[in-house]
Amino acid sequence: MSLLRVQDLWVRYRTRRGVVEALSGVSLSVEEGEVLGVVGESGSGKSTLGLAVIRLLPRSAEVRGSVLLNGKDLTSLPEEELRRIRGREVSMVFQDPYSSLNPVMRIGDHFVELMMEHGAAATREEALEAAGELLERLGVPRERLNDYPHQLSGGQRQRVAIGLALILKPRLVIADEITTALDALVERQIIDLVKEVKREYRTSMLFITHNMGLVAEVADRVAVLYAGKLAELGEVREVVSNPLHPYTEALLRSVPRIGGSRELRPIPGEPPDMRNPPPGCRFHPRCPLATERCRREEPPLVERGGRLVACHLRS
Amino acid sequence: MRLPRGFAEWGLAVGTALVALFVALALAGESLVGQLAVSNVVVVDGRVYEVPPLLPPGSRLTVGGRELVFIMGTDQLGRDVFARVVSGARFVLTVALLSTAISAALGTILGLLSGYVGGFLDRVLSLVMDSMYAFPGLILAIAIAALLGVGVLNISMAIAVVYIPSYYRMVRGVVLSLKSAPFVEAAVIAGASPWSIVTRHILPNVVPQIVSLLPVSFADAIITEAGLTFLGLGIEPPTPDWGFDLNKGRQFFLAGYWWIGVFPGLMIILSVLGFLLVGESLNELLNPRKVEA
Amino acid sequence: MSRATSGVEALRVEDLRVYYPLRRTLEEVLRRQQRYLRAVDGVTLSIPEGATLALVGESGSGKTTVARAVVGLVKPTSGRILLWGRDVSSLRNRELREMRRAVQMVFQDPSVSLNPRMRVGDQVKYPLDVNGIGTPEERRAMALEALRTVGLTPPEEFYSRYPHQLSGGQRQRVAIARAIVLRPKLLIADEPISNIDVSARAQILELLRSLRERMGLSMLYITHDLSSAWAIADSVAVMYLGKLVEHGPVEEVFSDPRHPYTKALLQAVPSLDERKAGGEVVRLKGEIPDPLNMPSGCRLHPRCPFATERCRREEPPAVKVGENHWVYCHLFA
Amino acid sequence: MGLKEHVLYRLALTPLMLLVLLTLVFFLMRVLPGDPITMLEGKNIPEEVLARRRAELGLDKPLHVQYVNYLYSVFVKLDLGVTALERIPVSYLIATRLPATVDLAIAASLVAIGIGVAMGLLSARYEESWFPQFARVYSSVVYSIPVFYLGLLLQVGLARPSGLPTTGRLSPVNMVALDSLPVRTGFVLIDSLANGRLDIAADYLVHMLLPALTLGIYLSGIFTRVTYLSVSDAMVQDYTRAARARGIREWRVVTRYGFRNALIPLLTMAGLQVAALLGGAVLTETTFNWEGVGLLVYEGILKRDYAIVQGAVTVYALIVALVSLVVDVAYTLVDPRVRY
Repeated sequence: MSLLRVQDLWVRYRTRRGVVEALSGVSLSVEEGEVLGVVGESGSGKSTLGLAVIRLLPRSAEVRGSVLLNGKDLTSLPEEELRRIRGREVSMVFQDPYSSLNPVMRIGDHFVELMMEHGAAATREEALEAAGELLERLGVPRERLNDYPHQLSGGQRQRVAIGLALILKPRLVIADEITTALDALVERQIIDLVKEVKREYRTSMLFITHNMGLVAEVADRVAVLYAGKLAELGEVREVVSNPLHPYTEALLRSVPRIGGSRELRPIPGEPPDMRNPPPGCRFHPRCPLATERCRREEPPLVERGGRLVACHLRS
Repeated sequence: MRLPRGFAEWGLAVGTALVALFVALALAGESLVGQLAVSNVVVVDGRVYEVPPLLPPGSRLTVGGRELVFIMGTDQLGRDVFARVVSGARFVLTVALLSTAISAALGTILGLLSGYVGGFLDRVLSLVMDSMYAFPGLILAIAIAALLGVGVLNISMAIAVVYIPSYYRMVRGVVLSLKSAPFVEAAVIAGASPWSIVTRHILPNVVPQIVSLLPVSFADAIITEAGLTFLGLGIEPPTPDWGFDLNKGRQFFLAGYWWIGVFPGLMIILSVLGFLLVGESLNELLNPRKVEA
Repeated sequence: MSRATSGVEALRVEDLRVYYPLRRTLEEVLRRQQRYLRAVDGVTLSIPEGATLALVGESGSGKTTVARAVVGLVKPTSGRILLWGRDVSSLRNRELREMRRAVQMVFQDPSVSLNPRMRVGDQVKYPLDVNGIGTPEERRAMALEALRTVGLTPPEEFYSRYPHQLSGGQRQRVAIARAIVLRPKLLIADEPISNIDVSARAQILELLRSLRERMGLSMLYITHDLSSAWAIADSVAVMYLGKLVEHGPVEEVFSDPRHPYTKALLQAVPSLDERKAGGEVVRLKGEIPDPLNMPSGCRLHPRCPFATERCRREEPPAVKVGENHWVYCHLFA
Repeated sequence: MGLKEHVLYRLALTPLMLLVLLTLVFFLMRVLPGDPITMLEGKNIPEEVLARRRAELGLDKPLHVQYVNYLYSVFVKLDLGVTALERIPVSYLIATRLPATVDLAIAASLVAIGIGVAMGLLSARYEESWFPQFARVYSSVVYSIPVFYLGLLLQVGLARPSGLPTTGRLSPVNMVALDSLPVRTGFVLIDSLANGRLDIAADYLVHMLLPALTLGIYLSGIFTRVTYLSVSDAMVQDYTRAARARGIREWRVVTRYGFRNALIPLLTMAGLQVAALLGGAVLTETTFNWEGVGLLVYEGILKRDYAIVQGAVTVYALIVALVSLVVDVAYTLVDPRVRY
């Protein structure tokens, strides 16, 4: 049984300017000890997916489908039971380390609160001891426990956020663009850290990013989202070296590779307006290979050589 | 038509209705109720009748074959409370309009100057404005109103002085943040003159903020006006005015003649509420606070 | 891909320093002391006419301050800025205005670099208005032309829209149209793709590149994204804490980086390819220090795995390591 | 700058602010028509009497001399002058009246903060219930009620049925008794308790109930509104979402993440409400005949007694400066990021 199983997940937001279809029937799974990369541009629904799994979507969101964690459906769990699962069985690291820690609480108190709330520590001292130990392994000096978030650098804050997500040893960690707000060298440090965590803790992860290169470095499998739908899903190495979906291919080619060709091959056009997504294949207005059929019919998600792809040209 | 949803839409609906009512009263109220607002004398077919004072609400009086109804009763001088309440809208709304216009205009000009020119001028103006802002405005208004004496313009000026700093601070703040905004810097790089930058880039972005402050400061002006006239300042009897009538009614309150004061007070509340609701709802509808998607 | 250049320098920055005075404490006031934030501390670089220089560095490196000094938004504390051989500080009135007009800038975030209450077309037309170029009809026609040039077609349709009705990529195109409408000769692009969506990034880069060809622009391209520098620049200069650490032709610097900082930066880029075996791995310790507590000697020394006693004491000199390739590091001296 | 330097800086700014306000009031009162003598004794007093009285008060000198003299006496001699008619030192008058206003202001603040914080917290906690809407309607309606009207309504609705006193600070008996107490600070509560007169203290509290409620409810509108807005602002921040993702209990999220961070804007607002509080106090004191500085300044203005008005303005300015200093220091307690 998969650790996480997302089945036919639909999410819509009601906004003043209309209904936005953020996710339209996405299904995927994360196995024990596996890192699943989720790649897409803004508006693809990748962050919505992360928030839907841990059920933190804004109230304006309508959710259909199921999210099974270890067989329990999180979408229908009572609030109090869900609360006990959050942090202990599934945790999340957010994009901006500058705003994801409570500015008026010391680092140590974040850990104490979390551990006492979940009964993982009996005393303050016990919690601080465990937190100090973990932080040192994550490259943050123990003394930082006494500091407030603003006294830490961005990289240290993100390490703390990762520490908070790991300390209760959850089965699944959702990482939502965790390096986007960081500078290049700090980003590298965090990537290295994530790889190390993956090796040492064997934690399963939903690794959300817009950067294919990042996924190639840390993930085992990758799910490519386009306009709220799954375009392609498979082993990272295979997807990167031999993309099946034209969108995946275009995305890979649009980023210049240092040392490679200096020619730029942008994806033409604009991402779709999700209040009114295009009919048929959602990528067809930007796809160089689109046919009449792509304009009319939605392509089904089919298996091709151990991979899933939603494209008429591949079925 | 659908029913309004949420606080903002309901607020806008109720507020607009109230504002419309009071604007209508201010424009036409006096002509609707005639002389009874300022005197207790009714003339029917050339004959003069005096209305007795302190009639309770709902009293009926037959004079010269005509039946008069005093739905809000009569005051200590026999004047129709309803008529006074209805025609009282004009004075207070005029004062609120005038004072808001004066404070908005002066505050904006000073704020623009201070924010854009900066330097010593900014320091001095800021010190003066901040001192006034922190100081109890009502006391300043009382002092000015007491010194200037009665009259629409005088009381308006007294109130305006209190609210100039609010506009000044807001405008100055916006100008300071706009001054370093990339689109203003782009204009500088393109070679734009300060005048062009102020008129084409800064003012158009300041105006909406001023406009959003207007209804609420209008509501504040009504309250302040009522406070001043309640203290007997700025108004000359027998001009109908809610604050003034409330003060007169106050002496009869505990004696049981509650209607003289209660109705003008209600009018103050409803008119303030109207403008307040319009202002707050509009702000919320036009600048929805971000909801993370 | 080095393109032919006329030998004239479009831009030359000589020993540029930009210091910001810090708010003084009471003690400092009494002692008549003044501390400075040294945002740019002695930077020299040049762009041959028609060439593109990528200025790369992390946040806090001072790269944006260099750009702002070049366009005149900040006053240099010392040093010279020469445009086509002429010192900007020696120019007056008309000459200065004309020189400024020839240098335009594209900002980082198109959602704040456009006036939210001005129609897109009017924003593009605005530089023409303030410079009194042509008749109103001609200006409108030129603005429409600029919109067409940046790929916003049909331009008439985009002319009357407001920025919030456009996507991030489209807004950046508007900002580019506004920058080119005066037909500048030098374009400063300050992180033009870092605040827009992935799929629009390559579009904007491609647009900048085609404009450069079509209009014969010289360009200062500022970025923290090395792969975009690779795609667009002829040469690259790397900054750290207000100083240059290395500069040279893009191919050479990226294939054979010399400075430890440049190496670390290049190795930090997430890669689609499996990490190649061999080659030394350079990882820097810690993070950029607070610029108010600038390290002595070489500014990288507290983080550099190769730092020696000398690095702590002495500022590294410029060392020539190849044709037009310089590195500021004691390891090569 | 350190905290100490900031405090010094603020203190240095206070005289400047005072100067601005005094200058404003001074010229307003002199430039505009009317003066205390004609106000007090009518317009028909003989010319030479008028001249003599004016000379006594220094009003015969040129305006700029009066101005300089006035500033000299305030800033250098620390003397607020005497009243025009009875020639009572203004500082004495204010000293006897100030405790009443301070008591009223503190009590009203407690009422306002209590109502505001409770409403704001409940709204944030039960965001999906009817309560937030109720709190918003409450705050708008309360904001719209003129404080004197509220006072009258409470007098009729609450005091008449329950027999609570509607005017004054003490029953006449206790007024006399208070004067004969050995320990005097001017603060009735302190004095009566220090002298073991619990009955006087109780009498005072009973008298204060209505004015404090009036002023407190009036201010609770804006407190409710700002608490609600700042708490719900903090509730949509990343750190709040992150806390929920960690499974922190909702009440804890509301208090330690929402409210704790809302304290920062709340403090700013509270500091600015001092002006509204003192202004509202004038009307409240008038309504309830509560003999504080508000009533004093109101009478001073009507009598055009320059000295009283200027003296009161000085005291108000000092209070405002003191409060903003306290607010600044409180920032460092509430927000660890603030370092002056």
